[in-house]
Amino acid sequence: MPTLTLYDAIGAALTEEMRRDRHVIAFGEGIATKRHDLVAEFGALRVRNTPLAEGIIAGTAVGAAASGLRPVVDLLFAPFLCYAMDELVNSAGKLRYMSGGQFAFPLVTLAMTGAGWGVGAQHNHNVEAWFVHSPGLKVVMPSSPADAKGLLKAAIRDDNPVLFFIDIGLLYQPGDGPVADEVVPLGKAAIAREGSDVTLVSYGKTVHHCRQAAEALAAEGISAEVIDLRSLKPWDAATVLASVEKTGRLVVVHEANRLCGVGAEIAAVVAEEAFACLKAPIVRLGGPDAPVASSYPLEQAFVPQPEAIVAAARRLCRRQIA
Amino acid sequence: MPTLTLYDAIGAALTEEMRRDRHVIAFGEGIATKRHDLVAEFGALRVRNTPLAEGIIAGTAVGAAASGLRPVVDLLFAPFLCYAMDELVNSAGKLRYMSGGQFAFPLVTLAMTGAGWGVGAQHNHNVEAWFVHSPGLKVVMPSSPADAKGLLKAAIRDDNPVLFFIDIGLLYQPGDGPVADEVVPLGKAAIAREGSDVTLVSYGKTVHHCRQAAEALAAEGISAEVIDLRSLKPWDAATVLASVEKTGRLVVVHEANRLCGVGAEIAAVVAEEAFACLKAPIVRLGGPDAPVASSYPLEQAFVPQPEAIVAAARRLCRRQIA
Amino acid sequence: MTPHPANPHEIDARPLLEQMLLIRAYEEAIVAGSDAGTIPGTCTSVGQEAAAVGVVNALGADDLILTNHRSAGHLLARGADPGRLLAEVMGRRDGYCKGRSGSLHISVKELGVVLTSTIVGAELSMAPGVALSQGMLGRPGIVACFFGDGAACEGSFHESLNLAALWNLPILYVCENNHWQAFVHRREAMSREHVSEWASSYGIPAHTVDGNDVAAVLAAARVAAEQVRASRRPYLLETWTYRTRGHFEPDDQSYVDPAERAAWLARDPIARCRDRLLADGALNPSQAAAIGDRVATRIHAARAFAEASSYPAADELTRDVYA
Amino acid sequence: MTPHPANPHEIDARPLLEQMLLIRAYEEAIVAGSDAGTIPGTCTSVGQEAAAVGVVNALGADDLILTNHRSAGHLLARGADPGRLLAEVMGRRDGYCKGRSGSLHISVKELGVVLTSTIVGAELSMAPGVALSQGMLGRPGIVACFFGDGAACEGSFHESLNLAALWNLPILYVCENNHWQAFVHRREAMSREHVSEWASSYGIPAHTVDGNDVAAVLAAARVAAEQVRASRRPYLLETWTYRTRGHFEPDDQSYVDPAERAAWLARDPIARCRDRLLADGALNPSQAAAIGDRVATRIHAARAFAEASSYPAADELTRDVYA
Ligand SMILES: Cc1ncc(C[n+]2csc(CCOP(=O)(O)OP(=O)(O)O)c2C)c(N)n1
Ligand SMILES: Cc1ncc(C[n+]2csc(CCOP(=O)(O)OP(=O)(O)O)c2C)c(N)n1
Ligand SMILES: [Mg+2]
Ligand SMILES: [Mg+2]
Repeated sequence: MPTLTLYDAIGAALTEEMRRDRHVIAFGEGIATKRHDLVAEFGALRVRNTPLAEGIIAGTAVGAAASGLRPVVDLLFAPFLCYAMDELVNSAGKLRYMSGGQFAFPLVTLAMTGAGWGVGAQHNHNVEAWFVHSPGLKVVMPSSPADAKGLLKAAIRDDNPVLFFIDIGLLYQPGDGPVADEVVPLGKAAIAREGSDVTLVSYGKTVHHCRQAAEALAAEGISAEVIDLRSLKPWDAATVLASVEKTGRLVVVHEANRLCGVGAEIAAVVAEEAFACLKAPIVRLGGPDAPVASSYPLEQAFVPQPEAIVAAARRLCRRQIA
Repeated sequence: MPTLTLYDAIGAALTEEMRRDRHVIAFGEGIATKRHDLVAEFGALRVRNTPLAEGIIAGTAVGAAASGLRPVVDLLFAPFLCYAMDELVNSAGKLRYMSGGQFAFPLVTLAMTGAGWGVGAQHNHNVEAWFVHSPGLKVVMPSSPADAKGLLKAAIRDDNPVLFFIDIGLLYQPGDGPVADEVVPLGKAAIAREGSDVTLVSYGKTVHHCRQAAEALAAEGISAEVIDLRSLKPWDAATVLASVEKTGRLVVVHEANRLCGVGAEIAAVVAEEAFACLKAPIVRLGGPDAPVASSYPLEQAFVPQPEAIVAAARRLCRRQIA
Repeated sequence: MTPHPANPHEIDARPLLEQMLLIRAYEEAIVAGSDAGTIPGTCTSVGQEAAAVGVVNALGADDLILTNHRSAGHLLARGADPGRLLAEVMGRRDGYCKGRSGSLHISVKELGVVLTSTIVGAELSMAPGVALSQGMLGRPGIVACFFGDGAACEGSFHESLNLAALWNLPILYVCENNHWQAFVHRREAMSREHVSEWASSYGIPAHTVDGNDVAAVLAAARVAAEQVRASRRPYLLETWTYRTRGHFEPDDQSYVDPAERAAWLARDPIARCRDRLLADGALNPSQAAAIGDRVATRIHAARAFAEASSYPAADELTRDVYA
Repeated sequence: MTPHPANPHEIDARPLLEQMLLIRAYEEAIVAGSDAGTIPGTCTSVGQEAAAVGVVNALGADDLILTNHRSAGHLLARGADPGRLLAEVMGRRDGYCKGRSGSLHISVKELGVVLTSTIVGAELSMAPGVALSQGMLGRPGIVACFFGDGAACEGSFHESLNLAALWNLPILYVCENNHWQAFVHRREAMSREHVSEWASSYGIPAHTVDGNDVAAVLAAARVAAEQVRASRRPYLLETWTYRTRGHFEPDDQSYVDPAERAAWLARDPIARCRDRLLADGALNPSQAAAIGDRVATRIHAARAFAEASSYPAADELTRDVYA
């Protein structure tokens, strides 16, 4: 299998899907500059640079999606989505329902986020939960190049607007090459590691922190199951519940602010639907309620690290219910 | 005590605070038209109509707040906040931290939302959880005229940006008149009704649904405690936890989409911190993952109604833990 | 070569008059129902009928329309069924959007009225994408994007016009400058008198026309639409008109300058059109009465249709959210 | 009555040259550190020093500045300490923002550099509020808002200029048109050549100046600032310049037209200024060398200061989030 980065995987998915379907187009601030191989293959109309204006990029994607094209737009960094919220939330997310089903919005929005480049809170802000909370939108965030490729292919083929978040910290780390044409279905989690004592649920870069934690826990005799959500909406409640039914213990981990994050949703669903199986409190590890600092040590400290995951899992496994 | 509506209460709070502090100003699309009594008293510079452009309204508030004024801006309906997300989230919420504490942003944003007027999902979308999830912002949503007045006064005096959500359905319902000059501190919940068997936590109009449910439950011999959060960030975890420690059962209710809503946060905190006291699963009742329809029966069906709350509470109280 | 007369004097205004009367009667029925508490309030376009009818009649069947909250004129001039519209306003299942939209965001895809949004400025943000599809998928129609003077103050106006000019998108921007942005007069909101002044700075040809003269609007819109069709580039037409009722029913308009309103009421587009037709002899009083009767009959039937339509069932709450 | 000469020929450019050299040396130190992996990459303003220095030197101590990600010139010309700047870029506790900002959003309130944001267009959205405070609190200073040609494509440009014109806000808008919007050339992004063309349609006086001629920029900025001060109304000055390094270090600029870049390199603002001073006899080679030495010494000290500064402690993670 070839080795490629998540950045390459996105390029590969775009290439394959643009070959497969002439309705797929891509535009954004610099996408034609950065992905000139796409321009070379598909032409300057299907792969375009745009003015620096996220609102009209997203709005144009919404209009185009409703009328026959399948746009992929690169909005660069997640905080810039703030300029495109109306288009994504009020238009793409709602106009299908509000029109009685007259329109569909097959569009994909790419945005990077997360620690790794020390660029501060206006580039690094994990806002995926906003879109999980908003109706009519799907949300994915892969943790590997293979998943990135497969999920992007699925997202492009999906008839709904998909927010595709890219963890900056993973962008240039090489990984296993995905199989050509393999599609990773939206809404399906992956069991990254099997285990029986505690379930660690995560997505994005903290999946790797969970894996590392699981290894450390194994050395202590604690068997941790690691679930990589991959899709945040729809999210794979069945896989998570099945795991918690087995382990009785849950730690949810993500880089985004804990408050009303995806972890809150998972904890709440488990507290409702798998209550009887729980042997210990549900623990969430997430970013603090603070913007992310640019300074390297603070940026790193923002992200739940393996040690904290190990400590939380250990606490749960040692605890006896009163 | 005089009787006044929530709309009047907001006017009263603005009047008192503008009298108290000459730095308080108010602007927005039509605020000077609708609140001409404020213009009459404070002049056309302190109370102004603006162009129809939420981004610059919010941005101007941010700039003014950082440089000595205390703006209150009326952005009308919550979905219009989509046009002001950058200003609220990236500027107001982050620039204090990112600048090393050089600036403060004492500003208040008013926005209406919720069922009641049949105006559909582009006017009625409860997005308060977005701002709870975003750092640097405070969020309130009162359920009565008295709280609206007291919370708005506190919000205006607070040195942080406060998102003030107004439940449309409550706007013109008369209520007890608040005491002049009474301030309701941010971050303090109210126990709307005491009880011992189950805790019902809510905010906005569904607080009233919880009260009605509590009455119906009382008739069945179930004693429900009703907590009105009032502030969603900071939220009063101590009061909620103390109640759940007493009752052992929790139903969280709100109109906003369940997924990653404020209810998810509350459920998750309780599942972590009061786990040992829980006698039953935590139940969340919230809006579905759908835009709100304009059609009256669908609009009403979107909101958790007293009957559903009664049913959920009854289920929890009848249930024995295996 | 223009297929239609672009000279107002050569236009047969009789069908236009009938459309305007239909719009007026439809909105008056809503106002009456809203006063009576039987129909939800709406944003009416009373006083602006010529602006809608003139432009929509300049469009072809292939052309697409984006509109906003104040859309009755665009929809009816395009041929929408007043019964299905009223059913929509009343939240009934036979409405064009199954009752989910209500009055503020009615789209009728089968008539080419697409992606209506009540977010002021959203039509501007979506129009380029619709026009892009037209071009890339080889469809002949142009895109007419209706928006208000208020929408022109949103950032999306700037972003949209810049992109349309840059990408050569076939968009006929139609700004209905009705002097009001809800409860704010355009003077309190715009640094300029005319939205057309803003268009020119993108290199987009622009023109302001008397929006209360239906023949003048139609003529100007034909010129504009032909130019968009021929050049595949944007054009901005500003219809200078006035919202003579309130922003949203009910509205006592206590904030409106009575003299300004009176001056515009004296220029009512329907009265002007009818008086001119009668004066020209193109219409006689009994023909005028017959038009009035036809319109009344249609609105009556529309009300009956809408009232007979039931509310959506509870399972509609979450249907059509995802494709 | 202008307190300073507005005629470029009367301007003493020697201190301006020194400021430009300081900016260049500071950014070259960052580039070297970034290549070596010891300093994070930044958005340099190499090639644009005259645009920053010319405008900032036209401002008074009471005036406030809003800037963006490409701010080294504005900060240093305003008198910021290169050591504290470098400490900030390196994420150290002695940086102006305690290391939390890094290079992209450095504010220095004590120097009147407020609310720097790296969200392109955010400076435009915040400037009216800062100017409003100046007016309502009776402060004399005007507000200079620096932004790029890319920011001019954001909707906030339109909203900001419309409001500033409407509310008579004392804002000197300064568009540094450096031909690039990250990896996109302005030709691919703007329907017009000049941002100043857009300003005129709001009734805002606007002027484009050769941004690589520091004396010309200073002269034009004095005229502009005086006009804002006297009229209490906005003005837009466009400095026509070029980003001769990449968008963000490192950047191989493979996408840049070498001929265009070469033409602009030949117009390097520092070389032009120095050559003119030398030719005019206003500077002799040994004075020029002395300036170079002073600059080198300051940058050397700055680096030492920044490197000696420690990283913030872990408890800084959540400090200063709320007031
Ligand atoms: C983004 C947004 N802001 C505010 C509103 C509330 N609102 C609805 S219509 C309207 C006035 C719109 O003015 P204009 O664009 O001139 O259109 P008109 O109503 O005059 O036809 C306002 C403020 C809205 N729907 N969307
Ligand atoms: C809203 C937003 N979109 C995109 C970016 C990424 N970005 C940073 S600088 C830049 C280019 C800005 O161009 P311009 O405004 O001309 O300023 P310049 O960098 O040329 O000085 C871009 C696209 C951003 N920071 N913010
Ligand atoms: Mg209007
Ligand atoms: Mg630029």
